[in-house]
Amino acid sequence: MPVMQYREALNQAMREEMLRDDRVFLLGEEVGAYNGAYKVSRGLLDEFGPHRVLDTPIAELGFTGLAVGAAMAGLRPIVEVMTFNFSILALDQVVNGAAKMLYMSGGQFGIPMVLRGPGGSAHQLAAQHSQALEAWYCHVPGLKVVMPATPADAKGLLKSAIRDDNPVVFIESEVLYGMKGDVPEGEHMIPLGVADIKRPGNDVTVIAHSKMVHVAMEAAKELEAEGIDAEVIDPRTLRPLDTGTLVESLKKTNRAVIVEEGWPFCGVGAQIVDLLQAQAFDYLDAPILRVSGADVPTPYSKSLEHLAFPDPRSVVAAVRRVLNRQ
Amino acid sequence: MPVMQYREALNQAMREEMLRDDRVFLLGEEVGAYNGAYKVSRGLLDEFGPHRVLDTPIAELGFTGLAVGAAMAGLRPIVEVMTFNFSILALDQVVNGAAKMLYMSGGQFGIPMVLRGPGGSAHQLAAQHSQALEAWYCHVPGLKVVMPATPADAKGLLKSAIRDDNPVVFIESEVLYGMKGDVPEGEHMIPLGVADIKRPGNDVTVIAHSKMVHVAMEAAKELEAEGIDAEVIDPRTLRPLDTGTLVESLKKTNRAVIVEEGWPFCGVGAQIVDLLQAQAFDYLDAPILRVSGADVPTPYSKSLEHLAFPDPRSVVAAVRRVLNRQ
Amino acid sequence: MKSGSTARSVANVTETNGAETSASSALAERARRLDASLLKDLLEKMLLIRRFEEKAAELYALGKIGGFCHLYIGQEAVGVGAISFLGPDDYIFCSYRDHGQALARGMDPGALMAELCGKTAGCSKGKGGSMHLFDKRLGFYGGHAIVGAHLPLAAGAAFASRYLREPRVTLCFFGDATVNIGSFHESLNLAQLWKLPVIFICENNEFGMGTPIEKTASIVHLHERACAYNMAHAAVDGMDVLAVRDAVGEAVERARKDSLPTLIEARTYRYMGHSMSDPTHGIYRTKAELEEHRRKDPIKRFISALEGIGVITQEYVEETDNRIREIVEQAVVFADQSREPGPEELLADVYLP
Amino acid sequence: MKSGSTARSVANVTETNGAETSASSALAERARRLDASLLKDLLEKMLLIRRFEEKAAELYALGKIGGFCHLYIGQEAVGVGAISFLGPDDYIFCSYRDHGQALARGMDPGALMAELCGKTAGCSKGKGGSMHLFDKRLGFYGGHAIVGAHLPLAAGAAFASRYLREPRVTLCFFGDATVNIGSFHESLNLAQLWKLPVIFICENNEFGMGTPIEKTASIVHLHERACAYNMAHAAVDGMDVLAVRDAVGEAVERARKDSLPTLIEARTYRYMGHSMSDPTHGIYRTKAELEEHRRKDPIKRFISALEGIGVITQEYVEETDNRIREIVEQAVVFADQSREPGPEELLADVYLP
Ligand SMILES: Cc1ncc(C[n+]2csc(CCOP(=O)(O)OP(=O)(O)O)c2C)c(N)n1
Ligand SMILES: Cc1ncc(C[n+]2csc(CCOP(=O)(O)OP(=O)(O)O)c2C)c(N)n1
Ligand SMILES: [Mg+2]
Ligand SMILES: [Mg+2]
Repeated sequence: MPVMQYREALNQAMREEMLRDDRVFLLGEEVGAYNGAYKVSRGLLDEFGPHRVLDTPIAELGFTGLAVGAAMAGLRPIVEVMTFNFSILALDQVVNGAAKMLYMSGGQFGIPMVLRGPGGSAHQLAAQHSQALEAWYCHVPGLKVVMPATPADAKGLLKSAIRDDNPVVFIESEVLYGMKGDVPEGEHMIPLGVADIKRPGNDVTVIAHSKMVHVAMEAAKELEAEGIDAEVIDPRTLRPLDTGTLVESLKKTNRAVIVEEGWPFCGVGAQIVDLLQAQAFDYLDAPILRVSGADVPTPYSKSLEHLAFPDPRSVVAAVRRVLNRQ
Repeated sequence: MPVMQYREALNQAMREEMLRDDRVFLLGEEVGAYNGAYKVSRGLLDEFGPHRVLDTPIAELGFTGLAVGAAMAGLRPIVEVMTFNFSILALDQVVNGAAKMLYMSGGQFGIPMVLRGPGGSAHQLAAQHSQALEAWYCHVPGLKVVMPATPADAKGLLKSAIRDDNPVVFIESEVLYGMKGDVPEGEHMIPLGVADIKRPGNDVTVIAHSKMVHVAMEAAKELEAEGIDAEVIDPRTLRPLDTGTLVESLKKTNRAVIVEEGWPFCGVGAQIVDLLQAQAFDYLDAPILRVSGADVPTPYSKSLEHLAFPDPRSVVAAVRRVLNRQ
Repeated sequence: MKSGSTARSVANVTETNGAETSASSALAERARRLDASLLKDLLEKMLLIRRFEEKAAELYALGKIGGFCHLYIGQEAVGVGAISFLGPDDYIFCSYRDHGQALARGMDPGALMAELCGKTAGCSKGKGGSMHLFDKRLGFYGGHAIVGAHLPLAAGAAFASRYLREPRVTLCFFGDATVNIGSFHESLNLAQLWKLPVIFICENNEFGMGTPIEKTASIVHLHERACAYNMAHAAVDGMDVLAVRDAVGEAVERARKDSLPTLIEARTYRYMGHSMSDPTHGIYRTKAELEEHRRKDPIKRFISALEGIGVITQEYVEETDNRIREIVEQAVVFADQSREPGPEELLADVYLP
Repeated sequence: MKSGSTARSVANVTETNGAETSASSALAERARRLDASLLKDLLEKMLLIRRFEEKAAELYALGKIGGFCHLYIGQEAVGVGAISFLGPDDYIFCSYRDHGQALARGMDPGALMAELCGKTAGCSKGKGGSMHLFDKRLGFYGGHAIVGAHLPLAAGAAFASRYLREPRVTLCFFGDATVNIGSFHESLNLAQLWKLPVIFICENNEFGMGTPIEKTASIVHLHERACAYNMAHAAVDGMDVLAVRDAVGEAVERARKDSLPTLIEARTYRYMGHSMSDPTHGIYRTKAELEEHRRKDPIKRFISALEGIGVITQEYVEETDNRIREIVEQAVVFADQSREPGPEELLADVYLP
């Protein structure tokens, strides 16, 4: 199987889907001539031309709305936001437009659109450029929310997202763009809404998405050394969430830790806690613990930034607590 | 004690604070000559003049940002959004601006600003004008989030919000504007971050905010007839949340139901579930249940709209379930 | 601050279009050049809107229609004149004030009334309501209730036409107060930059809710905002259905031939309150002011022009009006008899399979 | 679509300002009318920015500075010329490309360097970093990293001055690509409507990241967007520190006397990549193009003008440059010696008590 970077896997997914269906097009800041701020769209302008790969003005609300309108009229846009920080400006079009159009038109207008780009923290980008906003998108009926953690998932999920007839918010990770992994060639499709058990285990269920999957995996390795066998599950799609797989794991391990990069209050982890305790209350041997980003705007200074996001140590500590092994 | 409408209580709070401190001013669409779309600002233009009560263009992002800048330069703006639906357009200024300014300036620029207006559903306003977005605001460190359910709370909390040196998101309820109640005169201040037990009880803790408090109270009345003694708690401030009061109640009743109008996924109730199970796990006799808005864009049709939001019946049903009395 | 200023943009309408009489004779002049059947069709459409809206106001008072309901009475000439120039494949986007354009486009009055009453036979299955009318087959693309939000959507539909090399044109209607919001700016810039076949029609009815436009826009002639985008623009008397038709006609040609956008400001007036929950007059305009505008009624004016040049008679008008009133009555009957959506509809249409 | 077009707005700079030599003699002409001490101060400020930025680039390469770091090299004349006209009570708002304006305003280079290195002695306690410089005492109001977001903030500070009847003026710096975003529109409309004493300075360095402005703006002369707001506007050679000073001076007078805003477009050029993570040239501009612009260097040009009229000598320049290099070295030492923020800082400054 070919080995490639996460960004290349995304690029391949877009390229294959653009070849397959000429209603698919890409627009966003710097996606064309500059090959993308993070080079995810490299080569697409050359291959598909300015008709299908469009450099936009800095006007997130406008070009996202334009994509929604284009979707109403039969196209299948991929909107790249340079980072999800800027998607806040486009939120009205995503939430009041894309997510609701089908419902408020009584089923007439589906919006087959993908809104994609990097989310979460990167290196010392500070308060306005380092935040994980997936909980906001997950809150909204009508949207799907996908966050791949590996190159193979990136490709398989993005292809499914592009073919999905609903608006999909596809949040990548800037820090993972350079990550390498095996990626199946051609029609590699991963259905939306299916979690992946990244490491089977029996003692505790650790649930993490996007780059936190790798933090959880490292923690699992450390825990293994202590004789603790953690099951690491990546939901991959946050909405719709594969609750079944999570509940099943909890029924086996009876203990869970949820890891996310975002802020704690009303975060994705809170929702997972709610679902787990509602659906597997009798199986719980301890309260479910969460490890999340600190409840602060992201600081610039490296020494503070390290403290602001989960790391393997904090996950290990939470697992020990949930197992009463402090 | 004078009896007045919720909207009058809000009006009185603004008027008193504007008299007390001439750095306080009000801006928003139709707040001046038209006395406010919901007449909350009635008379303020006449009393304080166009210098302090400003009708804005329809430009939520711009005038909210203008308020943030004015706050940086020493003023204490009250921004009225005609409804919180339109606050989505201003979100970047609230989240990336108001909420983070203090932190990213290393403590130099606090933003003493109130963003207020009606949130939640009203009557048949459909998908784009009927939604409860408090979970989004609650997610964000640097913001406070307040949602009063009665005229007295409206006045006391708004006065505190205006005096608070931090940005406060103050979400009113369109449906409650006409509600009447006793409101203490003059310096009636309710501190932010303090919950109110609206009805003491022993059998189950029902947590609800804004207009859902009244739904919960009606449910409690029905439950009383069945011999079930519900404690109804209104957090009033969602961020910072008075977790202590909630946990204490749960330790007494051992069962809880959380009611909110917003969408379920990553809602406020999810966060409360998380806190309660983490802090009072051993006291829980049953999973915590949530009653929330349906996971759909709000339908226009009255018959569907009724199904889309919690009512006393659905709360009663949840309480019965949590008490195993189906 | 400008809040003290009381000059109204109505002054400009008069300036631009001359006195009422000359406006009427201009209308007659234009009418002479057109087919009688077209002229009658325009009149019927305007009358249909007027009668439909009057009836909607009644049903609102009866509680059969709920939520926000924004009537189009007074502005009929804009929607009817503009849409009359479209072909069957063209697209239309509107704000929440969308009944008029829907009827002008040929939406079935029964389906519209059923929608207002929240019934399954409504054009949006009762889920959208007054502010969210949709009819895909007619190219009627909504019905959008966030001010300014449909301008990018319209640009997007126009983009799709260009992309697919289809000769469609997109009309986008919005109010005067919408020119101050960010998406107006972003949309016009994109439309000109990417040469999109879209026509932005600003219906300047002088107010955004209770606020006169000069209190919120730093420029008086709204169409001149096109200067910032190097875009073609025009102002037109929005009480003259044929003037609107001509102005939009030119823009449609430009869009169809050169794939270029246009900004048109149609100067019109709303006779009712902003929505059914608002007073028709009071703080923001006097009754006298309202009455004065009512005298410039686009329908009355059109009727007298057509009578003047002998295209129609008074009898014809009465007959037609009666026929239209009957159509509206039938629409109410249809709505009344249509089914309420059942609970299974609540969760339907959130996602496509 | 315009994506094929290759005409660059640089053409306009040349057009507007004539050939290089005449630009230089205009600069000398302006210089003759000013105090030697002021001229020397302007030169020092520009040199300080240049040397500071060169050093910042080094520290970035060493990993002492992290995150996004946008240098100002090439644009010094804009910040220095504009800010030189301000009084001590005036306000300044910037984008993320804010080092130059901070130094021009008199921020301590040590505090700035410490901020870039994430230390507690930084102007924002190490919490803001390069994109979020703040210094309240200097009226330096940040350092904002969302494109366009600080335009409303600047309007707001100007609003506060007006409200409090303080004679302050607010300068707001932003890039050429910022004229396409909604908040540009909303801010300019509000500023003109409410007569706010704010000056919007568009630093047209021809590119937003790797995209030439004519690919994203539907109009070529960006300052002309003021037409949509009835706002005063001007274009100025942003490589001529005194031309900038004069243009901003006029606008400051207008703001102070009449409480009116102005939009100024300063035509300039960025020599480095968009940020330290981007290449200086490549896809979007050739090396030759870059070199050509470097020859119009605002500092070199100013030096030769001042030498030409006898205000300074070559020796003076060397001495000054050495002194400034030493200041920058000291700033590095200061930053190096400053403390890393401790864990107690993580949760501090989220809320005021
Ligand atoms: C973004 C946003 N802000 C506020 C509102 C509330 N609102 C609805 S209509 C309206 C006035 C719009 O006036 P105009 O654009 O002139 O259109 P008209 O109603 O006159 O047709 C306002 C403020 C809204 N729907 N969306
Ligand atoms: C709303 C938003 N969108 C995108 C970005 C990413 N971004 C940062 S700077 C920039 C280009 C800005 O160009 P310009 O306004 O010309 O300023 P310059 O960098 O040339 O000074 C972009 C796209 C951002 N920070 N904010
Ligand atoms: Mg209007
Ligand atoms: Mg630039």
